[in-house]
Amino acid sequence: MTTIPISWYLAVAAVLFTIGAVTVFVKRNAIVMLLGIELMLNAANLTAVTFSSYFRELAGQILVFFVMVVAAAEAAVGLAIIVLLFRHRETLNVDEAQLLKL
Amino acid sequence: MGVVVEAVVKIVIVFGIVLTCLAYLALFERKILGWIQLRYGPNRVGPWGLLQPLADLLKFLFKEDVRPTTPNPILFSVAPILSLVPALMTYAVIPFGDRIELFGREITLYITSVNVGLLYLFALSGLGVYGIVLAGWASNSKYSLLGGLRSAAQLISYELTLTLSVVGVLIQVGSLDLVEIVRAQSGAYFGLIPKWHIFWYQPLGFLLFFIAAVAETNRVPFDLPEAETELVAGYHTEYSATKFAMFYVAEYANILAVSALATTLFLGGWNGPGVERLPLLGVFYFAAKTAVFLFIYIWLRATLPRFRYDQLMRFGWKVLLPLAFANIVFSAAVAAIA
Amino acid sequence: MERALFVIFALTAIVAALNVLLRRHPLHSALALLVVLGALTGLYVLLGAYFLAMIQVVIYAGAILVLFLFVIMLLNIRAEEARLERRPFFRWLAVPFALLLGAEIFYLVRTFEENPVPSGTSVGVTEAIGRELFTTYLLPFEVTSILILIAILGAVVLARRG
Amino acid sequence: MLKALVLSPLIAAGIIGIFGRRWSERLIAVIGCGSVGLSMLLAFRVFGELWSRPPEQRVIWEPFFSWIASGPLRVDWGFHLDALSGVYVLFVTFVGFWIHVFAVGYMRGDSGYARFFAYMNLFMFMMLVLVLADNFLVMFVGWEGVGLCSYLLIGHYFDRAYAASAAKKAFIVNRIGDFGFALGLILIFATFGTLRFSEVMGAIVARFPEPEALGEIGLLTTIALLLFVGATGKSAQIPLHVWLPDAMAGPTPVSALIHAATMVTAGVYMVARCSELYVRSLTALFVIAVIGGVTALLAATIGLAQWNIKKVLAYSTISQLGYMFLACGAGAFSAAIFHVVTHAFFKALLFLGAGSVIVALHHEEDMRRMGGLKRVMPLTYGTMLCGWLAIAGLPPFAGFFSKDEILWRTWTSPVLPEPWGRLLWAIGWATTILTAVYMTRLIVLTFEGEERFARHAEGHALVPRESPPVMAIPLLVLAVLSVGGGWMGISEAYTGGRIANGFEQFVRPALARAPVHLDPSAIAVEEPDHGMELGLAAATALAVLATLIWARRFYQRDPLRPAPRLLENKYYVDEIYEALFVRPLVRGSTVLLWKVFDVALIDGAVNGVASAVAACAAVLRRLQTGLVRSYLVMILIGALIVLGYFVFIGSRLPVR
Repeated sequence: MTTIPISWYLAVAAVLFTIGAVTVFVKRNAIVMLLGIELMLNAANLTAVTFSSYFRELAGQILVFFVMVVAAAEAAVGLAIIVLLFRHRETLNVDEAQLLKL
Repeated sequence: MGVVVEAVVKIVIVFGIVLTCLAYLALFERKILGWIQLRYGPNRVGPWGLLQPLADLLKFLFKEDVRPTTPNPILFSVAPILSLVPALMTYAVIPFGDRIELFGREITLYITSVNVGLLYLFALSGLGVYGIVLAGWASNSKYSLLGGLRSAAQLISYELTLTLSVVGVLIQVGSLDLVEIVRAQSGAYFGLIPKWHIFWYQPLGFLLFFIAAVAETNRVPFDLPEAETELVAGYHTEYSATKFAMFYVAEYANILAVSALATTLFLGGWNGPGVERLPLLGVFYFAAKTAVFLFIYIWLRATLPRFRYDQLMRFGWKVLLPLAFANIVFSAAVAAIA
Repeated sequence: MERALFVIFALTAIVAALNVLLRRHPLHSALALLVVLGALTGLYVLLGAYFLAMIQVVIYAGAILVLFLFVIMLLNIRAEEARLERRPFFRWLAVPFALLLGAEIFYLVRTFEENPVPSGTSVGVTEAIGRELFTTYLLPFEVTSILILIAILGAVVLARRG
Repeated sequence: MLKALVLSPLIAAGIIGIFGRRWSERLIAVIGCGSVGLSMLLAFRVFGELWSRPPEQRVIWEPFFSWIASGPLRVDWGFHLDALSGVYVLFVTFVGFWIHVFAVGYMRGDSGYARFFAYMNLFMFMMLVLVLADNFLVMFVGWEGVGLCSYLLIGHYFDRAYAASAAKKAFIVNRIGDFGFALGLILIFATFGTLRFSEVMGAIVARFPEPEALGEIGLLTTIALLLFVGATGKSAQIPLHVWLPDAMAGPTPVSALIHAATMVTAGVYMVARCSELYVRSLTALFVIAVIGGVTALLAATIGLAQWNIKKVLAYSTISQLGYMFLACGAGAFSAAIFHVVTHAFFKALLFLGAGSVIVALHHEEDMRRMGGLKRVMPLTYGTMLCGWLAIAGLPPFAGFFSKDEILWRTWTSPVLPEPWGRLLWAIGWATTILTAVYMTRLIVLTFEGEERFARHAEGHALVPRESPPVMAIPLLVLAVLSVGGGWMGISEAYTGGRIANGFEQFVRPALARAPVHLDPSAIAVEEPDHGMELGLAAATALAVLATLIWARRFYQRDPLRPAPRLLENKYYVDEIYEALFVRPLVRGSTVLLWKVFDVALIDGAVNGVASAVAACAAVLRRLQTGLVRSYLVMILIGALIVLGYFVFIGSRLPVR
């Protein structure tokens, strides 16, 4: 059985994070932007778990646990806002939700 | 290599038995419904209708597969699979019996024993939603969509109770491993009352688990997602032939799995008199206890009317969930005192 | 064997992640994210974090993503228009991004190549995590529970006002 | 057992406070009285246990839980029962129980019935904490707690302005005293590093063998005087006595329980508890004795001129408390405690009797509209007579023995400088006579002469009638004790030294004795002059008897005889305080704090910051495009900066 270098995991995480970031930046649909954020969080989780296993230290996994909880909270509130936005503006395009600007 | 062979053999055996059981569970249900309603039930194919499942199978396989016009034909096909697979994966961790000696080697009567077994089951039950939701969405039909949405809301709501009702058992046993949980229930107090969790501190947990399980499997009186009076047949309105059969099998697989789980968690699993000497007897006990649950399922279906949707939600969030929390507090108190 | 599994999971994750980005229908993006989550679960198992792997499925797949699907279906959102972006600004931004990613991976591979993850470790035992959570990290844990409560209230209030 | 004793009223208070609003009065009464009754039974039991032990072992200590552990400060909750607290617990629960029973009848039909009993039970809890505390801080909790309950109960009729302001007054005046008490606490901790009574007193005994002389303001004197400031506040001594008469705005059982029998004696208790401290500061003792004596006299004179029946009793309470402090100042702590006990009996009786009258007259408290009640309320009248004779100090009623003890100890005090002992004795003696006069006035105005209340006021008939048994039985019980309660502490002079003073014998181990070694020749004090004591007592008794007879005639002739304006207006103390403290404070707050400090400084700063922010925002708002993704870019730039810092400047990843 061969083992897997830590850098592989980290590279995967980096790629996932980048894709998530690009999703957030490029997409205009609020829901998909939230999905991109989830992707970024997951990439960060992967690095945390990797280092946790690597250093045989639980703190990383605990961090992931908290990240998941925060993500759940974020999704709940974010989606509620999105539903509200949709009801008022009939669109999810974030570029059109700019009533608060000057 | 022997380990792999053993595992493969066990998987094949288990799934063979389970699938057969599922087929006959359908017959069992129709028969009992018939008897309860003073009818005969299926009795034409084979003696007492025993070959009826086979006939049904053939019918499902050879019927025309009607497809609605949908923008997502792939999702439409994937949905039943997504529904069936998690249901069948459940059986990987359910302990049907203890270990036995066979061909000079020790063989465990379960496919695997994982130290996060219970979490695995909850993960699977969480995945089961997808099949239904996607089926509802991909059908491109109002009834299906509403059925799917209802189902998603219902499953999420009752999954909480389902999970929390088990925490009491976890506190008592101190392990997520299903085999450990069963082992903890062996023996009896005063040589009379078995150490099953339903008798020892968890009767409320058991009740909550069972109610939530009925809701999780979309059965009467919680079968809102497929309420025929409102939604034709809910999320599988547009399905026919093999794909419909998959949903059909998935439903029965879930019922069987949940019954087996209830047996494992609360009724002592394979435990019973004489199991220490003859471990194979445990499988029989396990099957018998599970059958009781199956009967109750069908009995409920024949007896109870359906909830209204708001009643369903109120019941889940305002009655079951607080009770589940109370049960956890109670269990923790018991654990702290004992 | 392990490497093969890793490659499968990693490729699945990346391809699915690309799907999240490139699909035009939010529902497809969400489903692609589901696949990413599944693949990540596999990676977690490979890393020995069984508890997190299961929690990942229960929380992310079983709750968060279902919520997304729910909203997408509830609002009955259609696919967005084909054009991705009008502003050249973002296209220009892509270059440093790509460079950054490349540099990062290069740096990682050079620094950690000889440092394999110890195989077969299981630091992620449920019991150990539970103990840590309720001793060392008790305060953050409780604070998180308050956070969740606030989120629930916020969601309820927001959803009700409409 | 002590825990159960203390916690029983607290639990009842919690239950009644939470659920009581929906319950029937009967249930609330049963729980409220039952919990106090349980405390009383437990108090009898622990007291019996204490009694059965040899005198030097009469201490029961029960640790409860660890409260504060912060650096050198370690405070635990523990309950300490010795002879002193034993006596207190006994009479507090006993009198408290009977007042609770009385309140069942008195409060009938009151809209705040549950609230009232919850607070009363809370008060019992706080009082027991105060008395049973084994350290200063827990005592302080009880000390503040009774103050709080007092506030809540005085303000029971919070919809009436005078009750609300009376409650506030009580609270604020008490705070002034408590401030001194808290300072004393801090000084004790700074000096001795502990707050446990036993340790502090032990340290005092070990480190300060010699008392600080008169006029010397040393460490002990400072502590003692600071603590005494707290005592003046709680026990309503001059100059902090002003709250007690106003506190009569509360229901009468409250007045009986808090402002006569228990809470106000907390100051005496504290001084007695710290007797080791006080006997080592002759200055403090002198101050206490003078303040006690002056308070006793002045309050008695004011009592002569009041028309409100409860206010007369309130000033009488202040006056009697003055006696107790006089005794403390004379170094006769056991005499002070003895008077606390007898006073609790007869003052509770008088208040409850007054309450009975007030109920009968539909909450009329002005004695000018009473009179002639002895015909309709014979039982109340009879019991009130017992209280009257007891407080006036006629033998063999309870007040005689305790008051006489105090006077005699003052006369022979080894700690007061010459001729202050005699002088204070004279003040006390004069107060005794005045007490007899104003109490006679009260009895005559209330019960005798013709009826001055309107039988058909405002359209409805007013027919006063005797109170129901639930109110009458407490009166009877307390009347019996007012008659016979003094016999437990009969001075040995009456038996020619053959039978020792039982009460003093019991309490003495818990108290410090006046520092006899001060003056080696003062051994003579141990050789008491029985003849002299008996002579003085007889003279006092005869004088009191003569006064009673004269005063009765005097007031029967003209009950509504006006009193000097100066007395009726309580020496204008309230007005002086108003002019000296309240008005300058209000003006200072208005001019300096509000107009200068608040409006100009704080508001100015806040508004300035706000306008500065607005100015900055006017520039910065150009960044607010309203586009979510432009914000994202900013986040990204920020993240890159942070990352860059760690990559190029900050520490690198540790690699194993």
